[in-house]
Amino acid sequence: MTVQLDTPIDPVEDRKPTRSRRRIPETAVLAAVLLALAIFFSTQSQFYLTPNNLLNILVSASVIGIIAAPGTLLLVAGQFDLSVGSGAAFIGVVMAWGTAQWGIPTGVVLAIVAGLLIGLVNGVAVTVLGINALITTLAMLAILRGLGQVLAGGQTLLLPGFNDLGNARPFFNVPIPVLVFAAVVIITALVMKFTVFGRSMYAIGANPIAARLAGIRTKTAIFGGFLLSGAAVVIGGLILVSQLGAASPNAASGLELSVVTAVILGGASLAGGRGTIVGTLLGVLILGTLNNGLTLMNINSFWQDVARGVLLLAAVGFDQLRLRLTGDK
Amino acid sequence: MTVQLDTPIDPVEDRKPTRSRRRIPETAVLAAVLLALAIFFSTQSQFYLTPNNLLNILVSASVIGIIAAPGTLLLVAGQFDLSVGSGAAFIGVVMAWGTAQWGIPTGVVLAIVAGLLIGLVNGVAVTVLGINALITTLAMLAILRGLGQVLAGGQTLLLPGFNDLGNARPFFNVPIPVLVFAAVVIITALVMKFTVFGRSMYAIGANPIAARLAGIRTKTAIFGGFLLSGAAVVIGGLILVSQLGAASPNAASGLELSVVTAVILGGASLAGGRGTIVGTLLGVLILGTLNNGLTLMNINSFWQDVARGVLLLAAVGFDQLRLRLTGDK
Amino acid sequence: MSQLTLALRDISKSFGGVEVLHKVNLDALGGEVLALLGENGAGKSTLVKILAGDYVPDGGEVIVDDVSAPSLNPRTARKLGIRMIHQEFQDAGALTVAENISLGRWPTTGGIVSWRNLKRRAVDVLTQLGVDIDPGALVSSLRVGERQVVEIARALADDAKLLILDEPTAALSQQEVDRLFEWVRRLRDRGVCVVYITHRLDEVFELADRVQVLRNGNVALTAPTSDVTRRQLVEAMVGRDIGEVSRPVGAGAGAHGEPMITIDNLHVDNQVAGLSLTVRKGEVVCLYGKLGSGTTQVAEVCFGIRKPTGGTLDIAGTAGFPSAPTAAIRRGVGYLPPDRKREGAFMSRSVVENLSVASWGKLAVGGLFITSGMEKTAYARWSSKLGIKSADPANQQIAQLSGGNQQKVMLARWLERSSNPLVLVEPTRGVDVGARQEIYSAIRALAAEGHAVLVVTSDYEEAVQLSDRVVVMQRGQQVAELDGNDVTAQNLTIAAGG
Amino acid sequence: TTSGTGDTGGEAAGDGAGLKIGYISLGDSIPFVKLVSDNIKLEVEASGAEFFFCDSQLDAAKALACAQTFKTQGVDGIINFQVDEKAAASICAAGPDVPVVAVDIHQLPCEKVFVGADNKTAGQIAGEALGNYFKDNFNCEYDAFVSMEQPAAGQVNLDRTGGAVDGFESVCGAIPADKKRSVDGGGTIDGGLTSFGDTLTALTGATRIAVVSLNDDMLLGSFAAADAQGRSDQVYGVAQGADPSSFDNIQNDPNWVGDTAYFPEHYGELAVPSIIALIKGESVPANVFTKHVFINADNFSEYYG
Ligand SMILES: Nc1ncnc2c1ncn2[C@@H]1O[C@H](COP(=O)(O)OP(=O)(O)OP(=O)(O)O)[C@@H](O)[C@H]1O
Ligand SMILES: Nc1ncnc2c1ncn2[C@@H]1O[C@H](COP(=O)(O)OP(=O)(O)OP(=O)(O)O)[C@@H](O)[C@H]1O
Ligand SMILES: [Mg+2]
Ligand SMILES: [Mg+2]
Repeated sequence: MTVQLDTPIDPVEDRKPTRSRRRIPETAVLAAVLLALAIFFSTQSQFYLTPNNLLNILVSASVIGIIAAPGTLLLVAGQFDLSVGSGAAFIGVVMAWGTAQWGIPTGVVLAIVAGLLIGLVNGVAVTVLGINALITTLAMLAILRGLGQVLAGGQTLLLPGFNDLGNARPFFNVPIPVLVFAAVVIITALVMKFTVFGRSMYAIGANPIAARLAGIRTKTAIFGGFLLSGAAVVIGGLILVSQLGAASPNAASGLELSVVTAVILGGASLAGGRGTIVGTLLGVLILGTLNNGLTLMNINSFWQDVARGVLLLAAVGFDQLRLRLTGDK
Repeated sequence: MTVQLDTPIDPVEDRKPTRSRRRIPETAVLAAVLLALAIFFSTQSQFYLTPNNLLNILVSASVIGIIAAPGTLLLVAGQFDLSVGSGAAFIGVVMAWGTAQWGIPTGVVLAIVAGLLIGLVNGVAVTVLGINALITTLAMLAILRGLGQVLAGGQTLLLPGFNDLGNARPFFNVPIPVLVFAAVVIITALVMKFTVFGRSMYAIGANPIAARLAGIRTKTAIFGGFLLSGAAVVIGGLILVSQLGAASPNAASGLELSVVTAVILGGASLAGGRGTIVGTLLGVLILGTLNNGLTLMNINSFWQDVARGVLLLAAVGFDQLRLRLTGDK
Repeated sequence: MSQLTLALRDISKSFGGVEVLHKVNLDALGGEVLALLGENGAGKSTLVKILAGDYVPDGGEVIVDDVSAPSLNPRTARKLGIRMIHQEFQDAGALTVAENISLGRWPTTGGIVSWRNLKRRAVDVLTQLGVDIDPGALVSSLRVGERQVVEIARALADDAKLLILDEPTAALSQQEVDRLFEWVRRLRDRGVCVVYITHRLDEVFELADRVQVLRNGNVALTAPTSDVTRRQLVEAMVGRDIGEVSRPVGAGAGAHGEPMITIDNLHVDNQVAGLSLTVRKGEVVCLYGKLGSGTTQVAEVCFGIRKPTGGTLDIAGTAGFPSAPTAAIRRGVGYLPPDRKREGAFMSRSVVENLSVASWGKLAVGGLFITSGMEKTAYARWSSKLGIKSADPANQQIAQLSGGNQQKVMLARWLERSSNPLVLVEPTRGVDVGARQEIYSAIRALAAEGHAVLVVTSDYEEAVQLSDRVVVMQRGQQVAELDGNDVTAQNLTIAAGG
Repeated sequence: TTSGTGDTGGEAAGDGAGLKIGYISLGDSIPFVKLVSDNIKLEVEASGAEFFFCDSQLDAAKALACAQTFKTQGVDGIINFQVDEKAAASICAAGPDVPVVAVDIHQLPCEKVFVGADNKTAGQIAGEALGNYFKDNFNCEYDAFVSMEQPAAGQVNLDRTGGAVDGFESVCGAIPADKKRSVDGGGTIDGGLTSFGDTLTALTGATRIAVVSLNDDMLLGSFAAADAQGRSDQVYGVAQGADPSSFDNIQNDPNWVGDTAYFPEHYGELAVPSIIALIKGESVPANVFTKHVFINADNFSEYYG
């Protein structure tokens, strides 16, 4: 039972008084990294700091961000959902396919049902059947990719007349995806901090046995987490399909890895019990800024891969440095 | 500290007595799953059970299997290496590029150096800098993919005259990759079971803090794990490039996920401390058989994805069933 | 407040075909403290886990208020007002002290978790327990004793009707024990039923109204405390007579060998201020002090886990602080950590592996190759000496041993390595009376063979029964050094500040 | 090298001075695309224009972000080589209101000029050539017909491999369902190796196997698989692209029947003058096709000397 995944090989670290740790919170370091990146890119490209570009970053980050919110909740409880990428594509295909037959409202209803079904199946497999979340959701990833292809006949399906969700700018010229992103982040942050459900997820992640013995309905809570992830996939999938006006069963490939990267970059621990939405938000924005900034700098896409990797390492390494400096090692 | 990742939301599992568990070992169930798949596929295709096809399965599985061996060792210690896929492609490119300039021997030397460097960098980042293994190796994945592309100029490089490693059949008509696969599996199994290093990896995974206090050089051991992973990537990458007679920087994409799936399917725990090479071997063979059998059945590739996912779930679900039946739940 | 009556009837429970409880009865009545005693592995924890709905019994009945409750689980048990402090901590290290205290029953207003109330509740209960623990600190940053206090605080912060305490005092200082007892008595007087498991017999007479002894999964004795003597209890537990509390034969006598640990003017942050101490070959020195007095830090410095801020250390003639555990081990030091679960045991690994892990390098052929046969040999060397009970040591996970047996394996780990000097922190934590004597004799025997042993303990009787010499610490200061006949329970408690 | 492309006779170097030209790549990790990208970059820079690059990595959503970025950067014209024809409308709407040259994949409604291959036609040429080979040598008798595909490439996949099937059928007649296999090789050389290797097993006993492939990499992988099973003389294939990695096989391997060349390394010479002309408001033809030439051992030196 005394196991941790990504842990301190060095026990001394754990004895550091919490106080000194909290003096520079993890999120402050991430914010500093984000700021440093922003300053760097603004010296490299005159366009980086324009309001339009910053909005672009937010828009591009919104689908990842929306899905990363319940992703954080799940990881905090020691669970994963790797089916989100193919899930979002599948939702899009269901929406376009349903719309083609019965119109937009039915399409949306079908998409919602599909998303909740995904959450349900993942949840049942993990909590009722007791199958490892990684295997469950990797299997689901393959299944949904395949089903999406089958439903779409391997083609991209057009979805006309459903552009507003992805493109309308109802307030202050801010596009709906960004507003939804903000809303999801705020709601999830509140849920995680101020609800029994949210706190239960932390407790489950920190020690599933203790949580169960404390009378927490661990299975129900985790089930809820997968359902929320399914719900976020619906929102993300619909935004994506609305932005593109078309649904491709190949869309959003690799999204699951971006989500996991953002969440972990944001300070959540694979071993559960640690992580915040603010951290994840910063993680999402750092990744978004990296992609955008490197493109603005006109860098060859191969070198972009290299730069992305190096900067990711640097960001986390910087955080480790903070731990050493503030810790009394 | 009392945390487990993919574990028992239901602690009852932990209480199940060892004895009755061992009556049906995990690996026996996996072997049964493999057998069931084999029987199923042999009823579906007359070619499945032919010696040639079985060899095919082994050959196709060999690169994954060779890399999954140290992958098991790492996971048992609670660590990951997700850079193996792009690593293998990169090794191939280095080999082809080096060979084009200075001939095969130099190419091989360069490939070996590159692989050990990969292991070294991963190891340093994880043990010295203390960066989470998942982030480190995800970053490395991007870096190596990018560097491979740069080195190959985005093209597939031909590698003539280096076919033997991948294709020669020195004994009993068995191709070298299968022999290497067998050797790596046997050696790793022995290392894990009968060496202080192997045992240390289990101990580190089970409780990193206790391991350190028991005098195990945890960092050195984990470092060694990453180096071995780098070495396996060299072998896998060279076999791949030899089989193909060409090196593509895009090769082996997704290999890391296949490896993780096989290892976890084989019974290793993401939380470390549990897992065997025999289990991993069965996991690799189950995945290989699935791919091969579904192709033999001439199933549409979309439905293949679906079937792969469903069968993966079924295999793990079956194992859970065993736990319930034998456990005194 | 309504009282709760729980009864267990003919309870049996098996693990892997081995029955560990045989038709056991137990009555828990409101307004009474029931002490549950027994040797390590007798089945005490298993029995109370059934009471708390954690384990499902294989046979028998759980009767709640005269009604059979067939499906008791942690949740329903909780609803009934059953609270349990587990022998193996079940806390959430990644969360704060305050949250651990309210784990599973966060104070809410209108469905919203109130962090203010959460904190207030924590501050309240911690002050009442008289401990200085920051409610905002992460539990993983606490020392083992502090974690024990948090576990207790969790159970006390709640209005329990049945409170089960499984060896709650194993890691506590006398002062904390006193406060705990005060609280327990108050709860009892309010009608709460308390089931109390301990290996400390004086606690039984201090606290319990009734006592029940388990031996090998059977009830060996049930009686009002006033009707039994210590001797009867011990006999019921162990099945034989055990000698009186006494100073070890030959303690402090004669000249000892050369110094193996020499600490001079040690400072560690603000936790240890100017400690000096020498442990020689053939000598057992106890470093005695209450929780938080700095004794553990001294041990950690000797083992290279903690960096000192001043002073010198000499180990076996080589000066210098070890930089890491590996360095300390190379210099011969063996270290038994205070927190078995976190720092000692590999819970998912086998018993023999846990025992031999520190000696792999020694046991292995060429320092590299090892078989489980070699590990079994190592196990065999210690199992009978220390009385380790394991059904299948080569395959059984150590998690499946009783707490006391786990502790013996931890100790054997360093005995097997024949480390010299040995630094043992709370070596008999959770060990039963009989086995404790076995461990003491084993340690004395090692000393007689020329080992130097430093025992860090918060148990004055341990100091009395084990040491040649005792150094007493209080609030980081060295306050007394006692030897010979001056080592008495009374002198020790006075020196340590009550 | 000899140009296999029509000379558009358009703008000369230097004409792009002061212009900003954005280019959305389909995914530089694909060898074919990389050649296109390199040539476009070369030509843009040679023209004196400023080059803005954005890689959409086979993902329409990323292409959308590219278009938005180009809007921010104020490009004067876009060369768009983005994966999904059906997402084009949204991408057009997200980008700046500037002329667009589509490469290989239509980008309606904002596409002013289409440059490059007609994937379907190119596929047909390859399929037809393979059909002719079978007709000439085996009287159109074959044991199996395998199409090596990459469903993840969407429409491009359907057009290229669909065209190849059509082309083959136009010579040898409809392919019976029990002889036909569509195999997902993931578009990569190792994907081709594994999936074709398994397919070969399923085709035990077949000695004349026709293979059409979406690209060179998967056919390279397929041939390697056949080699490994000692069946390289039973497999006859055509691919599309004529990437440098296929040159050796085209010239020396009799079973590698040939390749439809797209001359990706000349795409820039067509696309860049078009976009510059469009930006300057000059009129240009709506379609600038590359020649689709079937390259085999006989005519190889004519095109790649
Ligand atoms: N999960 C388990 N699996 C197998 N055996 C177990 C398990 N838990 C306990 N046992 C066995 O049941 C017996 C009783 O254990 P229990 O923990 O109840 O003892 P205890 O009386 O609490 O001892 P201690 O004083 O050492 O805490 C022991 O032999 C132990 O090895
Ligand atoms: N009646 C007795 N017969 C035999 N031995 C006894 C008796 N009473 C006490 N002892 C011995 O004295 C030791 C201390 O007894 P005591 O009851 O004080 O233990 P304790 O309070 O549980 O120990 P501690 O408080 O030090 O943990 C026991 O370990 C036991 O060996
Ligand atoms: Mg117990
Ligand atoms: Mg006592």
